[in-house]
Amino acid sequence: MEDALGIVAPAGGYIKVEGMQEFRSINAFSFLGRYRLIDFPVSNLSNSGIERVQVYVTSENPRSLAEHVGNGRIYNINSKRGRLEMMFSRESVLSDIYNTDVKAYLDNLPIIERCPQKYVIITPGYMVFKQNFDQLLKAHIDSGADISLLYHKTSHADTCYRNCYTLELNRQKGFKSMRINTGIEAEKNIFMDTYIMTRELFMELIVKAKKLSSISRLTNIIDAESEELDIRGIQHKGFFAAITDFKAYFDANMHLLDMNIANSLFTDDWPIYTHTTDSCPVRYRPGASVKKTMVANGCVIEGSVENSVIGRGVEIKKGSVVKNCVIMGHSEIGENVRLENVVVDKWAKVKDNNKIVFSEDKPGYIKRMDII
Amino acid sequence: MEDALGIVAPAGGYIKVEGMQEFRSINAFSFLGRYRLIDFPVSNLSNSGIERVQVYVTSENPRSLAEHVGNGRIYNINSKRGRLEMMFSRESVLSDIYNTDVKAYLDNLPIIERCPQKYVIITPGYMVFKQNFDQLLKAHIDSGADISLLYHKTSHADTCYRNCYTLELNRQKGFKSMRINTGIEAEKNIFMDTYIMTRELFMELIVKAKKLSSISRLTNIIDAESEELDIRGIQHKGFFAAITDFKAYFDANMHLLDMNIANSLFTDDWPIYTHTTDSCPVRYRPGASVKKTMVANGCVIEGSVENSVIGRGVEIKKGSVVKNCVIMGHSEIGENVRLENVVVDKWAKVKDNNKIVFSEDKPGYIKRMDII
Amino acid sequence: MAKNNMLAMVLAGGRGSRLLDLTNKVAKPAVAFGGKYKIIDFPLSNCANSGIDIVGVLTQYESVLLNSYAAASRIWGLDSKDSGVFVLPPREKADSGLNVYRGTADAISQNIDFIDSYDPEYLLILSGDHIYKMNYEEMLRYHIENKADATIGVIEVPIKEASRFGIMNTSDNDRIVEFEEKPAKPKNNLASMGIYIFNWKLLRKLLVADIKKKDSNHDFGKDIIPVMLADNKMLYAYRFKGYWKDVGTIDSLWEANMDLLDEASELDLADPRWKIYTEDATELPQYIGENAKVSNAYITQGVNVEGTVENAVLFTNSCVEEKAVVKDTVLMTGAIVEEGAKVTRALVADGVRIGKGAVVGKAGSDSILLVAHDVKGKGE
Amino acid sequence: MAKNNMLAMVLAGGRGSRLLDLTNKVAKPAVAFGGKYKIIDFPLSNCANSGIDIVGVLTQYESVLLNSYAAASRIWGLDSKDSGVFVLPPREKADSGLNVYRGTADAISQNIDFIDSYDPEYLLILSGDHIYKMNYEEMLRYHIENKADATIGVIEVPIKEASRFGIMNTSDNDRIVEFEEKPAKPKNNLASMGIYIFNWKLLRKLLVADIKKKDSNHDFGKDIIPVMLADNKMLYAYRFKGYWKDVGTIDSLWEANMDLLDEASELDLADPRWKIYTEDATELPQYIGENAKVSNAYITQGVNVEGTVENAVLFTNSCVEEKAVVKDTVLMTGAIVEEGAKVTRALVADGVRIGKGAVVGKAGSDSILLVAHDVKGKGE
Repeated sequence: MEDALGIVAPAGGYIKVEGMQEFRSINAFSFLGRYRLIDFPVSNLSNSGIERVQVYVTSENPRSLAEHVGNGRIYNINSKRGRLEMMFSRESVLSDIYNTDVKAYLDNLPIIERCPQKYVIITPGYMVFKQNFDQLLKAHIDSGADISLLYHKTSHADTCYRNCYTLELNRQKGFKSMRINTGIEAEKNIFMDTYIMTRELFMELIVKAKKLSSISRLTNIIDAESEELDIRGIQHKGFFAAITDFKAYFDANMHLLDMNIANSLFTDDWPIYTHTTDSCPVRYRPGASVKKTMVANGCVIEGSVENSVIGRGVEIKKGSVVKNCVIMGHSEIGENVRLENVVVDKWAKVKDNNKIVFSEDKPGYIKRMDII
Repeated sequence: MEDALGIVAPAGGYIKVEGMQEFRSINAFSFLGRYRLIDFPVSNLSNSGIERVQVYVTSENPRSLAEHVGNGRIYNINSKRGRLEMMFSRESVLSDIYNTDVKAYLDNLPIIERCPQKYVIITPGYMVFKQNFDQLLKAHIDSGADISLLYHKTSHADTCYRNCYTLELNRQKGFKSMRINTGIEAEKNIFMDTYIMTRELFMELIVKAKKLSSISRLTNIIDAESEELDIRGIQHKGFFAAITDFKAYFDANMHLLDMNIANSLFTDDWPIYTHTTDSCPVRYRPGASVKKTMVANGCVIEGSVENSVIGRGVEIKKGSVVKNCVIMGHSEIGENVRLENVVVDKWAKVKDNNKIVFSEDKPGYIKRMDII
Repeated sequence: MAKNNMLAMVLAGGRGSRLLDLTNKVAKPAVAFGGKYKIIDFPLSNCANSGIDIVGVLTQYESVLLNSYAAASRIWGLDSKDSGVFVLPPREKADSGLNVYRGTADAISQNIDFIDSYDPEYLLILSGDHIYKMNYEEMLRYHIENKADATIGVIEVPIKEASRFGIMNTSDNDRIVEFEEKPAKPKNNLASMGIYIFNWKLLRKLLVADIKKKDSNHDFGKDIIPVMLADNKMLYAYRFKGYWKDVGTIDSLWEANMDLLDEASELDLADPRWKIYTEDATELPQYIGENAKVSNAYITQGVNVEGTVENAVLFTNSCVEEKAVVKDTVLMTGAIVEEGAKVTRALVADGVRIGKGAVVGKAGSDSILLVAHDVKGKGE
Repeated sequence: MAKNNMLAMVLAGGRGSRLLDLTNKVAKPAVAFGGKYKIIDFPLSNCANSGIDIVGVLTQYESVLLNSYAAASRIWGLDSKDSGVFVLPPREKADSGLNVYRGTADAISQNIDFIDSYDPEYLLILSGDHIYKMNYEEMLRYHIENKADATIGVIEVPIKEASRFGIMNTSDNDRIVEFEEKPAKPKNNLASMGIYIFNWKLLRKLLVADIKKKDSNHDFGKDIIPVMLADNKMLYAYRFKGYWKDVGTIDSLWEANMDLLDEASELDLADPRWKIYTEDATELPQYIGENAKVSNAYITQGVNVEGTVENAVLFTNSCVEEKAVVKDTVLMTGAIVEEGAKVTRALVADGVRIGKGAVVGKAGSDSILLVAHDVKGKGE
């Protein structure tokens, strides 16, 4: 592996997942029953042989994230030769627009400066995809570019990838421009918020960005410097989800209930690591009926479940029907409940005989620890 | 071991260690060359068989503390049956007086509530002593008291233990009152900020404290409730230092250069655990002269050192004289330097031929990463 | 060790030959159980939960998988500073060649140096192949309160079955007066669980004496305990209440798995206060497919069900394809039941493939069918 | 394994009998070195720093301390998910009894099942008793670039000493054409370091064939390499530059320790980019007392010096009392030199006490004195 520092970027202030985000930062979101979003970028880095990783924390309460990632042992990061660090920054109290990624990096500049690695690989904590960064870095070095940007070509930019940036490239994959996705055109290159460059150039750019404006982000300075630098796009293939709003979160879970899609993201040679909670297997009681559903360990199921994602330690009692739902860990669904197109956050409790039905287009949300 | 939750309390806003505290919270202070202050309370708890520990974090940048304590493995805390958690709280931006221990506990009340333990043992992160909490808890239970407070009897309250509370007790060791040490009398019981009570009562008290006043601390509510409750003192014997100001920090290091005192604090049956950095042994070059000094691994010494504490990876070059100093990790003392009664913080660099001499009463301080 | 001064030694050398093909490549303690566990997870998790820091695991037979597994102390949180699970196979010494362990006591005797290096006050001896949840710290408290020289874990068995066990005959207060191995006419119903707490200093003396005895079996039950009783030492029986099972045969292993479907069973693996820890599989959550029928089952992570599952326990990465039917059966790790196959009253071993349309086992059979080799599908 | 697809096996079965009393209770790889290290820390730290996740340690002789030590994977950071140090002593199998390893190749052959369970592309074979710092990932890169079947680590030795080593005769580009064990008339100066990278699939075939050969020594140097050369396989020599020492004797062990006082030595244990990891002692920092004189010394944590130390290496918890003089000497772990005693040109073994006023060793002696037993003080 070439010598690179892995940086898991903080989510920008413009990304808002209504509801869920009140309780934790996006990268700590539970995903597909047993994962958290952070597991994807860190597993990608570790599998690529990158073992010095900085995770930038923006949430006011990083307790659960800190406990989840620990010192990186769960990601097979060697704690002696490698290092996984949580990077904190003083949040601006004036306004959220000042809390940019550039500010977070600047707050920790002396540490970035002290790292011995030649390159940085910056990848977000709020996107789900599989990527071998070792290959990507080699491609970057071979190309001779100053900066390489990873993008995903889509024909759904009109309905998906809100709040993402789109990338305009020339025929040589050279950078032309970067704009927030307008949703007008369907065919677009979605920027995956993933950058490769030298650590030297990275430090230079964040200092420049700050000078440009107090609220400029890394994307802004890339755009501003595009004339001076050789910036190129590299295309990503395979599953890609950007959790930039609530609907995107819901959809990403639902899409992966197609096992053909799931099996392309989770392959034997590319483990996606996560924290174990030592839950016991799932108990299906007589009378249970389950179809097209992923169930994490520790659940007790007596009702009917269809086309859903069930987190760890969830209880679904008899007579209940759960359809097109994401039920997060340790929630309890009482008897004869009907849930459709709902995301139930952790430790919530839905009482007997309750009926909560939303449409697929606008799924509902039940708050963490709520009792309804 | 009886069933208890260990709480390492945050330092009160009234405790100020000039200089050093700008760079980290008190409990992350380097101590005696290779320890951090947090090592003492957590080792005490772990050795007592208490393996569910909450460390309250008040600093804005808990990165180094988080990395140091990790998940408690270094303290021999079993990560499956036990748990060491960093507890964060939203700091009040209005004024530091609102950032009380009570506020920190209230911010995390749902988690404290969910803990299954019957008792809490609250002990500070800014005092150095050895204590078997298992014995203490048994004594507490046997006594039938509602709350037990640990205190240290001293005849130096006039010169030491500034900012500490003193405890007035009746003949039965019953609580009479608690006041900030005035420094007028020499003979006093110094409260060691260590409490034992049921978790139930603890939660009750912090809720009451908040009602009493927005700025009241746990000590205030104890004082206010002393008529209603059976509160007793338990005397601690052995080495005790309270790092409540800069001089106290300096003195505590110096006192432990007497090996009789050090050997009473560090005993084979009561390991004080800390994080290893895998430094190599110390290299004493020809010409070095060292006396009455503790030296952590990784140093290279060519000069003269006397009555000092030398942290990890420090370099002291030839011709230099270091006397009555605390040199923290990775600092570099150039050639022909003279240092007396100085605390040199981490990664600092004292250039050749410099002379920095302070008096024993008012030791000097050289900032972290400073070059002078 | 600062915590309770007790070191545990787990006897995990058993081959378990009555488990037939299941123990061809792994020792009995490494046999899988309950979807995601291995049998040795039980004593090791019990140790971790009981505040024991140092555990020696005495292995012998075909131990490469067991050795690697048990040495991964992190699984049970026993990887913190001053903790550890140490695998102790027989070894060559300065004064002796490479010898197998001659008996339970000999296994400890050959590791006196290991135990001494921790200088424990108490030694806990456990068996590596029983399924149960037990707090050894409470047993130690009982041992200390009785000022006992040794304490032996016992379980009450029906008196008519007592002649299958080692029986402790006790006086008042459960002090042990006699030990009888499989007595023809049992006088008591307290069966030894093979769990002992000894004061190490005393046991050490007895072991050193026992090594030299030519006629000794070097066994705790047959040699050490009788010597202690003859010597009028204070031995107490510690009564254990709860689920305890020695899964020595295919039938009993199948039964123990099926017990997990019994709501009344005392073995509660879901209890958050006493978890059983095991190696975490890096796998997706279990997936129950579009046409699947799952009822009364115990299924773990990484499993894929497209067919029908009824009254069954499915281990990690096992798979039931479309139109296949799995009933009254245990599918061990990675076992695959292909399209349209039918498995009844069977225990399907690790990685075994039941081919398309094959029919295996039958309802109402006397004993459980062990399927240890691939079964060809129809027309294969 | 995702990282470089190479698994390492460390041969750590050596008794090291030329180290005399030092290896009475521990195998050579567990012998202490350089104040705080054990010899085996070097290959294991090299593995960790080279991005190798899975390391098998083949032990045999008196391995309880070595087994427990090496199994504590956390020391080298090899305790993360999917990583581990696995101790592999000889074991009893379904089809064979308990046998010692008959040679270096046999030790690997007996653990083919272990290696197969990780399915590596490359196998790295190391010796557990050499002191050196080496990046095996660079060696692997060299192996891959050469499209080699095997790559052997070599070090240039003075040609007149070459007859003490296994010598690789090479053609251009360092391709190996011949291997000579201790040749009387060496043709080359490239000595084998006992470090091999093999393509596992090929090696596996060769080992399976070798097991059956009756006249084989089951040794890499004597059997496997010659077979590969005869078969015209692509074998390359990988030249290592830097410090490398086989500490086979008391004199060479003492020397290697003293090398740490040599500013010109290439063995830099302080380099933060390639640390050697070892068990952390829960001890105070070293304390140099009021009347101590310490000059030209290498001293670690937990040491207490009240007397005079000159040109010496002091291991963890060793102690030099008042008026004692320690010169040109290595004090191993916990060695104590009492008041007024004098130790010169010696290597004092673990825990040995030199009594008050005793005089041990002398300046200018031909060889280094090993002090393996307590020395009585004057008048004791």
